[in-house]
Amino acid sequence: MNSPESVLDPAGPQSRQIGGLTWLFIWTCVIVFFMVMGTLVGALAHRRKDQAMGPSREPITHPDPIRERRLWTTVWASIVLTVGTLFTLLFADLLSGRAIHKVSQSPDPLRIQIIAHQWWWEVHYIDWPARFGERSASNGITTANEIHIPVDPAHPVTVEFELDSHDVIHSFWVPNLHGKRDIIPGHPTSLWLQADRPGTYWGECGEFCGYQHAQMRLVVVAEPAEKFQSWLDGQRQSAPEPTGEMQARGRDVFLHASCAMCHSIQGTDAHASVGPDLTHVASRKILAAGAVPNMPGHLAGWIMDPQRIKPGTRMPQNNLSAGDLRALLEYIETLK
Amino acid sequence: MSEAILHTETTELRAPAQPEAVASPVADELGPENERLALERTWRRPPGFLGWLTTTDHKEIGLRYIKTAFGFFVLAGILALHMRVQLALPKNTFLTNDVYNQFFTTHGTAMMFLFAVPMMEGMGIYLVPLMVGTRNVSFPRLLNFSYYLYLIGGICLFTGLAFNMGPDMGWFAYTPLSGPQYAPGHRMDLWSQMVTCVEISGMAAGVEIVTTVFKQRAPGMSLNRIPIFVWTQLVTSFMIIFAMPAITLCSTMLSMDRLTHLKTHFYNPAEGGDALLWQHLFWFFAHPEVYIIFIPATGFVSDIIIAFSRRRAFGYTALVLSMVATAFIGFGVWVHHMFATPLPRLGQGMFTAASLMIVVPNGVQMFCWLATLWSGRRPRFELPLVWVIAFIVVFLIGGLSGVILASVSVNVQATDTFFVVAHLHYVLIGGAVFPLFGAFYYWFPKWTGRMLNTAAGWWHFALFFIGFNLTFWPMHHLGLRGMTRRRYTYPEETGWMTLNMVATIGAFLMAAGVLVFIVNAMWSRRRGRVAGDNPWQAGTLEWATSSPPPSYNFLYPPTVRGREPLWEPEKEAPVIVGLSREKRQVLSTTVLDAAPHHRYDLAGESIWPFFLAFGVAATLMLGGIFNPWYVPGGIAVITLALFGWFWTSPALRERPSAQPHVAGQPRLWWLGRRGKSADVKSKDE
Amino acid sequence: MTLPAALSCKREERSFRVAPPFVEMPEAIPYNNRVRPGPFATTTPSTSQPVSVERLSHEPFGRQYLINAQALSDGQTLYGAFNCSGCHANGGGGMGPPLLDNKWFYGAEPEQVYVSILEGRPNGMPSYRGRIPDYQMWELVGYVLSLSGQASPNAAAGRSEHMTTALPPNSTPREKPEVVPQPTTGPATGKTATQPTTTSQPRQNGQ
Amino acid sequence: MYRFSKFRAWVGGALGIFLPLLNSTSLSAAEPAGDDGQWTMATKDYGNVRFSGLDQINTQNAKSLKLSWTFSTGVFRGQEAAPLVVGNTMYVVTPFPNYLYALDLNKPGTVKWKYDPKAEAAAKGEACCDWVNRGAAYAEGRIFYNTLDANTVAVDAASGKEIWKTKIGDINKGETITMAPMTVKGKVYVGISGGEFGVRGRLTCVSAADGKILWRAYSCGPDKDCLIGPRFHPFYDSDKGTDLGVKTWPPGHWKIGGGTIWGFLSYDPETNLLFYGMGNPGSWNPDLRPGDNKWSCGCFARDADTGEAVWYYQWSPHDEFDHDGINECMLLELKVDGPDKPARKVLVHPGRTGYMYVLDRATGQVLSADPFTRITASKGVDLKSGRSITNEEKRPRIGKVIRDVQPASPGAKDWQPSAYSPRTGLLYVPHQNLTCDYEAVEANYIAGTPYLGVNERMYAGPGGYRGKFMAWDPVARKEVWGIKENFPVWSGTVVTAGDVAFYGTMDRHFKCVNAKTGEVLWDFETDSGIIGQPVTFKGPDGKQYVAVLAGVGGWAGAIVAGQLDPRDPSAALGFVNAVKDLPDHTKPGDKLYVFALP
Amino acid sequence: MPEAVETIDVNGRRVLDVSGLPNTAMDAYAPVWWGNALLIMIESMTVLLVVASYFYLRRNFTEWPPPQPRTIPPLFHPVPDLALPTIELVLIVLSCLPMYWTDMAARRNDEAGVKRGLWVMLAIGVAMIALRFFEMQSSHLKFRWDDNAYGSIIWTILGLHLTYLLGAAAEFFIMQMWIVKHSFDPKHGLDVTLLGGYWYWTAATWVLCYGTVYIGARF
Repeated sequence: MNSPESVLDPAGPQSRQIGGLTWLFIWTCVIVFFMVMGTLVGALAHRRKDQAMGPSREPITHPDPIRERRLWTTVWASIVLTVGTLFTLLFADLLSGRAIHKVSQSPDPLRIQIIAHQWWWEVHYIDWPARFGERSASNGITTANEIHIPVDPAHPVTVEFELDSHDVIHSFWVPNLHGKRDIIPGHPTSLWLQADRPGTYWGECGEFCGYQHAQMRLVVVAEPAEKFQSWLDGQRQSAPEPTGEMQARGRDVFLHASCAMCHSIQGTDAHASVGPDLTHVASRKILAAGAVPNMPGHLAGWIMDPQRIKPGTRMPQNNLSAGDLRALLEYIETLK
Repeated sequence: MSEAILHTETTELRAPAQPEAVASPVADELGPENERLALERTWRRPPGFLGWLTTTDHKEIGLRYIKTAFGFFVLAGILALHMRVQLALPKNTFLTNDVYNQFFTTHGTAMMFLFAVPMMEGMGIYLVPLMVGTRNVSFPRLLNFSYYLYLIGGICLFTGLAFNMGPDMGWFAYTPLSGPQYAPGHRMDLWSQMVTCVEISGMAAGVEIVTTVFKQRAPGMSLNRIPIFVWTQLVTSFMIIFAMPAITLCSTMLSMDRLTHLKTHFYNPAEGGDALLWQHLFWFFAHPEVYIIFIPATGFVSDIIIAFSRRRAFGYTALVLSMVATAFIGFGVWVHHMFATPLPRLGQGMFTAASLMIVVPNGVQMFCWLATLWSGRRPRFELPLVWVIAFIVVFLIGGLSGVILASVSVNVQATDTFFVVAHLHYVLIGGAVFPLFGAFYYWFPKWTGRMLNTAAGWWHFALFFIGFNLTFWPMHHLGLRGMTRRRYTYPEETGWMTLNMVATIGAFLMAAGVLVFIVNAMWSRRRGRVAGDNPWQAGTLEWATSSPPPSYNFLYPPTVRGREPLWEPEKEAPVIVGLSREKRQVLSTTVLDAAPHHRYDLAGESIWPFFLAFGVAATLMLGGIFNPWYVPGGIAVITLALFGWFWTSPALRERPSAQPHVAGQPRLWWLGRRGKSADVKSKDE
Repeated sequence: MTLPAALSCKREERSFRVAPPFVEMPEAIPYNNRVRPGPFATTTPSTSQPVSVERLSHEPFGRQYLINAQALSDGQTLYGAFNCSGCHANGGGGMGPPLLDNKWFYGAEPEQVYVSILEGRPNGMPSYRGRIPDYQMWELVGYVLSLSGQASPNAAAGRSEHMTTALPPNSTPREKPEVVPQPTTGPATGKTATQPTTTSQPRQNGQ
Repeated sequence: MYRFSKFRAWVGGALGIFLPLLNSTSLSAAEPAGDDGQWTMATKDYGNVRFSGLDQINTQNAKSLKLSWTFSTGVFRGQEAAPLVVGNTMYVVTPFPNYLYALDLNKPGTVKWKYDPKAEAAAKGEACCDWVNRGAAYAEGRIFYNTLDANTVAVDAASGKEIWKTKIGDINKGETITMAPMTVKGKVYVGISGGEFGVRGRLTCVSAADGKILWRAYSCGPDKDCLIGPRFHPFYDSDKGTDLGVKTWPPGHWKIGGGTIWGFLSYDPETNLLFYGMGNPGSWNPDLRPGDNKWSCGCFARDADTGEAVWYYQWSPHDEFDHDGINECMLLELKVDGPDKPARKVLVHPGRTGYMYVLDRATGQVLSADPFTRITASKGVDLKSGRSITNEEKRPRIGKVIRDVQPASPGAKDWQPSAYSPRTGLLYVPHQNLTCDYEAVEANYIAGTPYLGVNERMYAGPGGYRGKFMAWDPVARKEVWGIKENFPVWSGTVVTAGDVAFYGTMDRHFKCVNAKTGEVLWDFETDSGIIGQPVTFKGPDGKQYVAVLAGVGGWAGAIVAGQLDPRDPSAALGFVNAVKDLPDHTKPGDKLYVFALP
Repeated sequence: MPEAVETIDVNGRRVLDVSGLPNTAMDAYAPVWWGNALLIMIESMTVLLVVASYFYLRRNFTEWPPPQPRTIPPLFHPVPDLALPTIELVLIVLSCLPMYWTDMAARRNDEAGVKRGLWVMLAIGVAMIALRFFEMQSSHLKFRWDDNAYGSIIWTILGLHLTYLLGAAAEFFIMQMWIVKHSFDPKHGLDVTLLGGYWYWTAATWVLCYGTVYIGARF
């Protein structure tokens, strides 16, 4: 019953705040629950000593006023207790909201633009602290469904996600790191988070968005700054030139079949942007927004019959000859 | 329209006014038996299919509401079972994503719009006139109309599903996903028109109940003596009146956005529309909707607790005021459904506070129930009470998870996950279905004259209670572990399988429980133990008449001297005489004190309401789905029906009835009777 | 009320997967048009295309798309994604001819439109052979025809979540298609004058 | 007076080119020193001034202008070309299929020969805004012009024989050519069109002798490709740095970055510099290309021999509304510093952005930038940083219609060239008053298909008129007079020493106006709307003639030329909405009109 | 004043004899009044929500109303024409007077007065509908409903109010028919007073809608 994506397994200051708050709420609720249950059992089972409360079935139309007053005192006390508890909870919520807001402010964040599509995540790194390289438009990277963020206890890096959607409402959610943020067309928004321990955190689309809402996942890889740096540098490279004949043929297949109508690979003539950028597709952990792991066999299945894996996805079925498919796979494997 | 009838009536109406002859105590020589026969003739609905179609009897229509709503409950439940099977295993292929989407949308829609609200309305329609001691609701034809509109709406939804036209964008149909571009075909059109139909019907029922409660209470039943269930219905009806315009408006806007030739831009962000407008309007309706469902259920709870603890309610005023407070605050918390959307933080804080505040009146209610139980006589564990106790347990969990969700920070983690699914089922099943089953066991004898089988009832309870908790408790965990709602599949590595499997097993237990109940009800209505008038020795007026009640409800409508009239030590409250036996006449009282004010003639059977319901539904369905040019034609039909309705509604002053009843039933009575008796063969013959 | 519902089966069907058979595209056919969108092609891989014969089995091949809401909606998406809208705008035309009207240079039968997309046309329409899977081409055909009201108005796409442009396909009056020759260089009046003419008698209609 | 003839074609390029050029430079400074009466390049002169020294037609007699003869080209598409007059021959380039006619002026209108470059028909689908051609250039007895399918041809002026044909671009990638080439010293400079297709803009220098490509200067990409070297000294800091053509784009995007060159080039023989503007960056939708998108939408000064960049100024960094920077750069000497100070060598550019830029020709410093039309798209030009100030309220966003953006995509003024009269000291600027609703949408790059990502609908700005012919005083920096026209004034203009200016309208009027007062002296109704460039020349009979091609089309007239459907306001990239009623006013045309005094 | 009498009947039961009570009631004493009032509440809620939507959508525009690019020449700040709606406003406000007289006549059981009043009101209702027909043209409103969200919401507001007018006119008509065909009776007297309430409400709603659509657009 171990689950990798849990709200109660926080990995960043924001989610830790929320996690703590959640526990506070849960325990308060547990206590309240048992108090009420105790009262309920008492109400049903306690012995009625009073004369007027005897075993008769006669209805009580004029209850004993003294008893009533005593009961009222209890009820009032409970109400006061309830209100007090609620105020405490409200206060705790406001405090944690403020705390989250505070840790979310950073003058020099790693800014990542996320464009949610039916049904995948387009990821652009648009700005970053200076130490991760020159800050220019051309130094940014474009990837899909996989976000790498640095973990640096010495100089924590706050990540600002700029969220937008160009089709329907999606919701960006990485349970281990922060709560959801709905991405509503016409209402671009942003979300700040931070990871303070390395790990691989799964994310989901939180708002129902159509046929493949279920398979619109993303993965956030939090890694030490050096690793992140090398990942970033790697992603900044163009795709390598094919080395063998097979790979060259694979690239030809990519460029000349329908692939290049939707996908781009930096360094080649494919610049389409309907589908994910595939320049470094082989370095990613998942395919098709988490529908299948990124392994050659799955990749082949995905290319040939995506509608079986993810019915309704925009990726069309293809039918490549065995040789072409093999060549294509071999080429794609080089796109680290 | 029958010329003959109109003609004769015209001449008669022009006759000089005479003092009206009514049954007076002096004229009542034959006593109750004569009264009974006369009332029977006046109030019984005409026989045959037309009689069935045109009935205005609140009991008949109320029961129809209940049965229909229960039918939709079962259908929607079957859809839920399919969904649970699909989710039992990761990467399951039992349902395709398309079918799954249609199923969960139809499930949610049917449960919210076709089951929960109409069920509560049905209970109110059946019980409120009885509880306030009158013979029928104020506008009986409106009742007929609202039922058929509801029925047609519901049938359309499920017919659509059967024909691959089930809505598939979730029961809150967020735009732009439900808009013209992303929801091709007519699936969402059908949904929004269905919603409009059902909500119009709901508003009609709301008007009905408010007027009945305000104007037709038994003399002496001042506002502070109204049974709590009637209060809940009153408050609910007001909520309906204020909340439902929002959904009819926003679903109409959605239809207009989608509809050929109209294609407006309310939700098109490019042309200045706003997807958030939908959310605001929808939740402005849909949050109060939860209370529309829940508050009547608290009425069941209160009345059952009162009956079983055998004492008058502890904190009657507190109960009523907290209910009213809930209703008010319920209109101010809709934004907590939208905490994850980009809204200003300050606003979110205020809505958090409001959402937490709503705990207070609910807490007060809970304390009052507990205090009533505590200070009443030791209760016998009959099934109604057992369900209510289960309600307290389950609803408390739902309420507390609601407290968790009221916090913005926690909400953004938990919203749109299975945690919310768990919460809303705990609140809605716990808060409404548990009391409802209690109410079924409690009032079944009133409806049928027979008790439900207790052994089967216990099985039902055990299966349902255990099944319910097995199904929905794990969902809290699933939600916190990242399982978002509305997903038709999930990968294995998420580790969600075990809990899902448990939930699926629970769902089948619940289904088995419901099955037991259905069998029990079928069996008991004919073969159950005969109940007698008041099997629970309860104190409210519905138990003052026979079980099941006669068509005229009370031979002599009661007056009231206290809050639990049947428990009042002074049993000798006077009964009412002097209402016309020949017309469907009821006593109208004043709003606050329920002092007798005047006699009020109710309308009789007519085909026009059905015709109108059909016209409205056809206009909405054809004009709102296929082509707006159907609308003018539909309006013509609607106008015609309204004219017919108006033309045949009763005049206040009618010709004195010289003879006790009209000889010979006019051939075209169904075009509209003025509430006069038809010549129906009485039972004795 | 059940009547429209009964009619809905085909319209509302959502079938995403194209059933086999796959057909080998005969590469021997010479291109009608040397403009082929996408990266420059030196060789053509031997792709074969999933063909949509059995996608829906109610109507004859090719016409099934005109009555299926999902196919028409997909067609709308593809029309934008493959830049059809760049030349034909939202039906009003631009670099390419308008698609809203009743004039068709190469025929308005679904098969003819299909060939236009597949092979291109000599006056600038590129050939999408091998670039777009066959069934998606048919979806495009359906959408393109729906622009002039040729598709079932109940299945055709409604307004998109964009700027108001032309009437959406579900509101477009059904045009009667008419095949007209393309006015390559001739005047709009129909007179085809390709020979240069000179007048030395000045016609004075100004001052 | 230097006069070309086929017998003297052997005279070297340098000499042959220089003389008209000397004319223009001297003209711009002082009294017109007469005119040879020829029209050897579309721009008339290297300075893009379009001033003719002929003065037979003047404000007094203009009203009696009569149609002299006409010629029908047989190509009913947008006629944007300027006819060339060399000696006794007039050369007319038609829209696709880009026929070149040589007409004998001795026997008015007779065809000497016709040359058909056999341009590829498929190019028609790759041309954004009709199949236009903006004219040819003459040098050394050869006519140079570009065909739509991205070839440059050299045709023997006498015989009509093709001398060479060089492929400049690939229509498979959406590369076409509509511009008129310019020849300087034995070199032919050719740009490329296709900013709507995400091509990589460049200026190609072709040897006039044999058609060999000498160098290419790209408008985006690494400095090496853009021929940016040690000589490059832009005035403003934002243009300094290495490889800005790469760094101001998202990775790899410069390969499809646009910055095409399809307007008129200017040349300053004193400094041997070429000046030209670059078009819009690839994909109209600005969201897809964060950054300044160098070197698109700007102006380069390059060495005419080597192509080395000398300075650069960007009219609209990170262009948001397809405000191409290709409008002509007029090389003038103006007393911008004050009446007492010496005249300064400036470059005047009536920008699509709606500002009249006056730049120092040597450094690229912006001396002034004044709005000459209503502007909501930006809030002015910051002279300190040289950047235009964005109006955040009108910033395009995906999925949101931004309303009332003026100037619309065709800009306050599009390609239609202005003229300058040194006699009046005024600029004559045909332009339009269009605003638009603009919605960015997702765009997909597929080579050979449009790369736009915008829904647009244009409409007339406040006032309701869509076009204007305006006289602008570049020294006083204000409008002197203006004539409002119902439709955009999409034709070029010419001003003469007779103090008259000519322009045509899309609703078929060819007008002659008093250059000083703006009074309309003469108005002739043609067969079709006019979007061409009027020229004036001295015929073999010594009379002054005025010629213009009438045939509506181009972007503005696409609704007529392409028979587009006015029900779709976004047709023709949104222009159709602005000129929905154009089909009621004109039909396509193919005619050359030549006028003269009786 | 008749009232219910508590007495003992012949069978010796305590009874409340209500036979002396009238069987007519006016205003809030009548159940129908409540039905009418509640329906008006529902509709008021609808109108308020539509108006709220109007202002909500307004936030999405920098100019309101936005420029109208469809016409030639295009319109900038194309506020809807004031003339017709103002006539409507004056007419509907003034018409409350004859409605009031009719209302009073009904209370007096003055059949002739009611008839006269209903004819006038029917004429006014039809006139309002006719005016609305001319008003609901793109040439007056400057926008079609499918131009943008502004067009959609103003058409919806006007259309919604039109349905109220249609309903009122239909009621005037049927009421008049009844009174002509049969005779006046207290039930229909009550109906006429309720119709009066409805009409006042319709007028008030128009003031709100007018203020929103016509005046609101000018600020």
